Amino acid sequence: MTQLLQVEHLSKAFPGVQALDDVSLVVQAGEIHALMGENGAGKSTLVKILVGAERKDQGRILWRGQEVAFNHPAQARAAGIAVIYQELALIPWLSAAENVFMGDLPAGRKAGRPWAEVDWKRMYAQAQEIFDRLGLQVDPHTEVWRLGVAQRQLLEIARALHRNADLLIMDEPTASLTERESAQLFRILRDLKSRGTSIIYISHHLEEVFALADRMTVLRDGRKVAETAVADCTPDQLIAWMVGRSIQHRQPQRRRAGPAKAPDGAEVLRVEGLTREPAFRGISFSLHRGEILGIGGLVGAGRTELVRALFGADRADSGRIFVDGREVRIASPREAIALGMGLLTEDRKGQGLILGHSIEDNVALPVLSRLSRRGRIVNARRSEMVDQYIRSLNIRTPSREQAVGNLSGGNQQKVVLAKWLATGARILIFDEPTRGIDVGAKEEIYQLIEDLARRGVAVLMVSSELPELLALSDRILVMREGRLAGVLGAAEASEEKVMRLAMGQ
Amino acid sequence: MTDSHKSPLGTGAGLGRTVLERYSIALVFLGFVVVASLISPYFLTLSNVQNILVQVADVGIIAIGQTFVILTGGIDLSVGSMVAMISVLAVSSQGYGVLAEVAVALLLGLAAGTVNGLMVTKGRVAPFVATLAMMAVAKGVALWYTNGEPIYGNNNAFQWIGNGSVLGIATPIVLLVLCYVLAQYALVRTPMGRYVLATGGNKEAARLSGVNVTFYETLVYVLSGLTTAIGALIVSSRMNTGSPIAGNGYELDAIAAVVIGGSSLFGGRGNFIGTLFGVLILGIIGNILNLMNVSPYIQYLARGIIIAAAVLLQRRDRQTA
Amino acid sequence: MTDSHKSPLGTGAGLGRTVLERYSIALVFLGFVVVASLISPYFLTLSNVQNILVQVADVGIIAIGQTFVILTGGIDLSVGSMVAMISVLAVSSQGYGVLAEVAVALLLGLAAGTVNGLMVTKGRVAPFVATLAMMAVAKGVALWYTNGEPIYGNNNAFQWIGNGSVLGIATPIVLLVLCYVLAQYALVRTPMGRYVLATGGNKEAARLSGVNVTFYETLVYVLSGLTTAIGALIVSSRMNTGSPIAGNGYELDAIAAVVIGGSSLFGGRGNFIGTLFGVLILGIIGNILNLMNVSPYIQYLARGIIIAAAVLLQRRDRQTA
Amino acid sequence: PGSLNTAAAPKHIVIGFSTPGTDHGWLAAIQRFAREEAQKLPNTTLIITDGQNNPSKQIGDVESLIARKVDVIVMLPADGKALTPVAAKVKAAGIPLINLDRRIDSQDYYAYIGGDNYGIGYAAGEYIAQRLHGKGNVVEITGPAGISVTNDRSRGFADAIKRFPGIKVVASQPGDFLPDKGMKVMENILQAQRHIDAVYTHDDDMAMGVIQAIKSAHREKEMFVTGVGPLKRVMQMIQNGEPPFAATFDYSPIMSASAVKLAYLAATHKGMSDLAELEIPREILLRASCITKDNVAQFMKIGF
Ligand SMILES: Nc1ncnc2c1ncn2[C@@H]1O[C@H](COP(=O)(O)OP(=O)(O)OP(=O)(O)O)[C@@H](O)[C@H]1O
Ligand SMILES: Nc1ncnc2c1ncn2[C@@H]1O[C@H](COP(=O)(O)OP(=O)(O)OP(=O)(O)O)[C@@H](O)[C@H]1O
Ligand SMILES: [Mg+2]
Ligand SMILES: [Mg+2]
Repeated sequence: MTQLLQVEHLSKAFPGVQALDDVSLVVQAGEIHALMGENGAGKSTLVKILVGAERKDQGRILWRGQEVAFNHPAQARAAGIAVIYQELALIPWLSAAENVFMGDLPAGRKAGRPWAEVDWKRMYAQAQEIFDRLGLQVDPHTEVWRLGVAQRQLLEIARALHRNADLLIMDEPTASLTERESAQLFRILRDLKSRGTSIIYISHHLEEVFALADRMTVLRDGRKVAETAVADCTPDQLIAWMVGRSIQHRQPQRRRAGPAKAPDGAEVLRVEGLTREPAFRGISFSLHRGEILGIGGLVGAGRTELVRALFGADRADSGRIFVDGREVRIASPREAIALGMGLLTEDRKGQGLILGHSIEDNVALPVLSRLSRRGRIVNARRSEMVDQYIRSLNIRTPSREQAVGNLSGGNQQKVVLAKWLATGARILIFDEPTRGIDVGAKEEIYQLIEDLARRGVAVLMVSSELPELLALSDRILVMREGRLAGVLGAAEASEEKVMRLAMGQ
Repeated sequence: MTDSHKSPLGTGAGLGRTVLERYSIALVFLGFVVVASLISPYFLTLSNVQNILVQVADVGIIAIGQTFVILTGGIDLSVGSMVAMISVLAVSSQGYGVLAEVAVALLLGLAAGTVNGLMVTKGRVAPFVATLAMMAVAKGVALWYTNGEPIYGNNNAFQWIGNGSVLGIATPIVLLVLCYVLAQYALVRTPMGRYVLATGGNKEAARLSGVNVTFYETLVYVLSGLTTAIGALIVSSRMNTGSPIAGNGYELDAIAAVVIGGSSLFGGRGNFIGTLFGVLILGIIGNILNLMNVSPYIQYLARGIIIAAAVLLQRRDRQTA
Repeated sequence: MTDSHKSPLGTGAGLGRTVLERYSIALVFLGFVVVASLISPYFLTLSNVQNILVQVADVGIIAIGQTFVILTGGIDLSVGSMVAMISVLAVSSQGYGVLAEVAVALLLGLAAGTVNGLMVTKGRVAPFVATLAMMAVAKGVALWYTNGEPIYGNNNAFQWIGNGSVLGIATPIVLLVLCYVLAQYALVRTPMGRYVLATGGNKEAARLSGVNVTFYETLVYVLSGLTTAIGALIVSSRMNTGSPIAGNGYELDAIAAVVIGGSSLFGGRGNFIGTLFGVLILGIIGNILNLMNVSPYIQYLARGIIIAAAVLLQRRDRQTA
Repeated sequence: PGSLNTAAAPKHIVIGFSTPGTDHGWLAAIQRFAREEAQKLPNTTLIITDGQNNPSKQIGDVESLIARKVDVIVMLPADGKALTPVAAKVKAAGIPLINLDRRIDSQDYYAYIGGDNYGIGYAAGEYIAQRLHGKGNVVEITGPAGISVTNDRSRGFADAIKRFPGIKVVASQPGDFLPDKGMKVMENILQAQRHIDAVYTHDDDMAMGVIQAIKSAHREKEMFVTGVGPLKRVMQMIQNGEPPFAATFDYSPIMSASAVKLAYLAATHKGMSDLAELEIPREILLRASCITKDNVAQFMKIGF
């Protein structure tokens, strides 16, 4: 095998953070190389430096044996490197197809001249082709703002695939995908590999890495701690490298075994015939004190829309909602919060966080009035609360004053979590709570959710990760095409049963 | 973007679709025309329609550059003062012939636009401040060069730009239509237009996708300088004067037209058909108030209320700038 | 927001931190003071410093409301015309005593601000257009009510606002300081301030966090109306006249001060200390150019160049508005 | 003998000149004439400030001049009433104030010199009415709404034509002293008015745009235009009999030169040598002469 990419002694510091510290790695032609590490270990930073989206402090990068220093992502692309960024980099007001081809829109006649027209026909046709290959059921003309997070993620993948690159870098491509889409993606990646394409693959799903990758590099706190063939490594060993101590890796174990019908706690939330066309219709269920109710389904099944409507973020067309047995009208998130509800959104960048603001401001936002005395924010109380969450969720940051936009993806997710934990809501709705969260932290978050339930909080959890859905839920609602396809008790639920309901077989 | 759940606007690839999306402003425009022609019998005469089109030509063309700038999320406050600067410097070069006048105008516009663009992209100065500075500088140059006094034209060829005609249609109207066709084509048909929209829609995403955002963000200010130069040529030629106070307040008119036309001041959304309707609506308001001889005091009131109404009448979800 | 990876600004909780973050504009300001006092021996005299502070008081206070509006990502173009409207209507009520004048001013400001706010939030009109309409309407009301003639004041108590003093300090200066202290306090120490910032930073995220974004977005325009009323009282009192042309161009000065002070026109970033420095820098530029006897034409040039320089000299990563 | 004895001027004189703005043709000429005059005066510095058409900015300017301790201040107010309080401050600082053109509303001036805006309007009204033999359609293009210049010129005009019931003002619209705005407004009016006999404009500079609109419509034979200036260019057209310009009225910015000269005399405690008085007169009101083809030659030298 030939060495396609060599990274030598790469270092990069941000104010207060040594993101990369003397990292070296080699990617062979035609291999799938996994890049592993905890949240904030420096994986995304490494990727950005490779393609010239971020400047390095020190080190060399060799591409096909030649030293390169890309100043701009366009140069990396021209050299044959395609990237899927972790933070979805799409332009909301342009069409899906245009986003796929952004940066090198195909010119038709008079190509090369500034007034040459975009070859729309070819562009839409090619986009459609890639979408089909990926199983992305989206009209290429659709503007991106209309798409859900999972669809956007697939769109990012489509964008990287069409480039026919020699090196494909994927930063957590499956974070928002359900197993079906992931499986589709893996087929494509194996196919690409067999045709000689190299892939750098970043993921917090260890199973994926062991199933897919040939070799891996492990980062911890910006330093390389291991580079090995996947075959020579076990999950436990990998985790030990990542977190710096050894903990047991296990598939999330089934923790609960409640019966399907009558959970013990009092009913806190009941939904009857909730409908919002075209996303979902006739949804009825109830949620009890101390219960964890999972919602499963395929991408686009309407789960996100359902919980948004429940929370008053969107208006429902019809249906009734009861809290503590009393019927309520929830016209805005404010009213939902007043009723003791909280919603962790799946789109953390667009809806969950104010990226330019500090961790402190973000976490304290929903509880400011509680942190105030006589109309004045008690700074000490606020700082103490925020620091406590930074510690307990292990948010990697130089200080609580860091802008959340500067945090790694996983740490951003933890900030959103902290924000909703701080509200002390009685009904917590989590939409994909562990998206982009590393193994160690995931375990902690599961613990946290269970603790919440134990303390009597009613939890509604949308998740595309079947193991986590199965492990945590007392009951699982499965949605298909906007309808309730079925309810499974923890005892009877299995991956296969959920998938069946979700796919309508 | 905080408003990611609002509906998109006018970035449509197909023209048909764009017209449909612009439906509401077109309807508002038609409403204006109907009301105006009911109010004044002179309004819908051929000569008055020509008159309106000629009158809006300068601001209309300047609004094209402004639209490009606003599509990237910027703003160009300097266009009004630039009209004054270009007007006096172009006319003062009339001794070298009409081509020299045109060349001076275009070069000045391009130069000032380039400075604006570089201040914004390389200097990282907020567009508002960068072009505010240019506004003061251009005004200073115009006044200082002329000592505050106008330069009268003596070149008949030059007058053709503002007062001549092509196949019976007044030259400013021809220029106006030509510029709009070109701009809309560039926006919806060429990569350049899509990249400008992308830059305004999400600069970081565009950059990561390999769009040279620095280039396109600079380019829009250069284009604004260019269209301002054309606008300045039209006014100067129409007055046959290089006036250091020409273009007073044009920046506000141009920006208002763009925003009334549905473009978002946050960038990424908008098109030229909307801007053109915005320009026409503003032109009609001025025309009809003059035709009706409305008292100047009431004119201010009326203009304010009409502008608010024009925008309120448009489909609601449009308005998020 | 495309600039999500830029460092945050002025959202700091602690005052110490805020001052540090504003370091660069404070430095630029100090630079100006040093240069100005070297250039002109009159600059650093007590009377001239008082003079500058009194002169900037009206725009300075108006810039507070403007800052609030800009923090939410909006803009208020109507403040200049509102000064005119409030000026004539307040002074015309002088027959009922100074309290009536003050009450009329404040009520008018609040009312006009409320209309602006509701147009933006309930009417979904772009802030630029909504306040542009109000700009025309307010000017129309001022002219129409007075028939274009100023109303001369005859109430001595009223003059105290602009020309009196408290413990030896001119009243406008006292008001200026008071308003800034209150505003900065509200911004960094009260939930209201944080909600305003959050609304500007990411409206959807703020809404989903339970912030009543409609309320706060309306509120900032109301506050802008209020500070404009205070500014209008100061000008009118200083002129002892209700003038329908008072406040001409204040909107541009106020917005410029806010942006020079480091607030982003996209919302979510900024603070009042920056705005105050912006106001003072603009005030010093005008003052020193006058003291130095620079020709008015060159003053335009100089002002433009100095504004650009002031912003270029600030730490770079600040400039993304 | 010259009007002014400059032989023994020992002291250095600083004259502050506060203008309401400098960007418009007439105001631009005001500052030019003032500057030219100051250059002729011995040991004299002239400081010109620009109020940017904003009375409160101008108050600040005057305060700056007081702080600068100038010897004498010439003030052309943006608005006479609005600048009245600051005139009191000038007086309190012991600085003589020469009030130029727009009157302040108190006695706090040392001397006043200015044109007669009401008189201009009145004279224009009479001229137009007489030339039309008391019958015809007249259009008025005014200055910006809300300033005293516009109000006075309109009122004088209205009062003059009141006596001629056959004169109809068919349109009165603001051109804001801007040539391009004047042109556009006139173009619109021409659309609505099928027959116009005369156009009374408040300003020569703006009138240049107005006549451009008339010429483009090929209606220059139908009507005549009057202005206020006198702009040299306008006087040339009057002299050459180029339609449609028929007359303009003297409101020459050269009055600023006189004001500077008065300021110099005030600062040096002198009188006008052509008068017997020890000090300069308190008030000088300039004549609103009508400039037509007949007398245009003699006005050429005060044109701008
Ligand atoms: N622009 C920036 N400014 C300051 N710090 C930054 C910036 N970008 C990244 N960092 C910091 O650098 C470190 C590495 O971040 P990086 O995004 O590379 O982590 P990661 O390994 O991709 O984590 P995750 O799995 O959560 O995505 C983090 O501590 C992060 O906070
Ligand atoms: N604005 C829209 N226009 C058209 N279709 C939409 C729009 N918004 C959502 N949809 C569709 O509505 C359905 C429900 O989407 P939603 O995001 O709620 O699904 P989900 O189950 O949460 O899946 P995921 O979030 O994993 O994508 C999807 O089919 C989606 O494509
Ligand atoms: Mg990452
Ligand atoms: Mg979802």
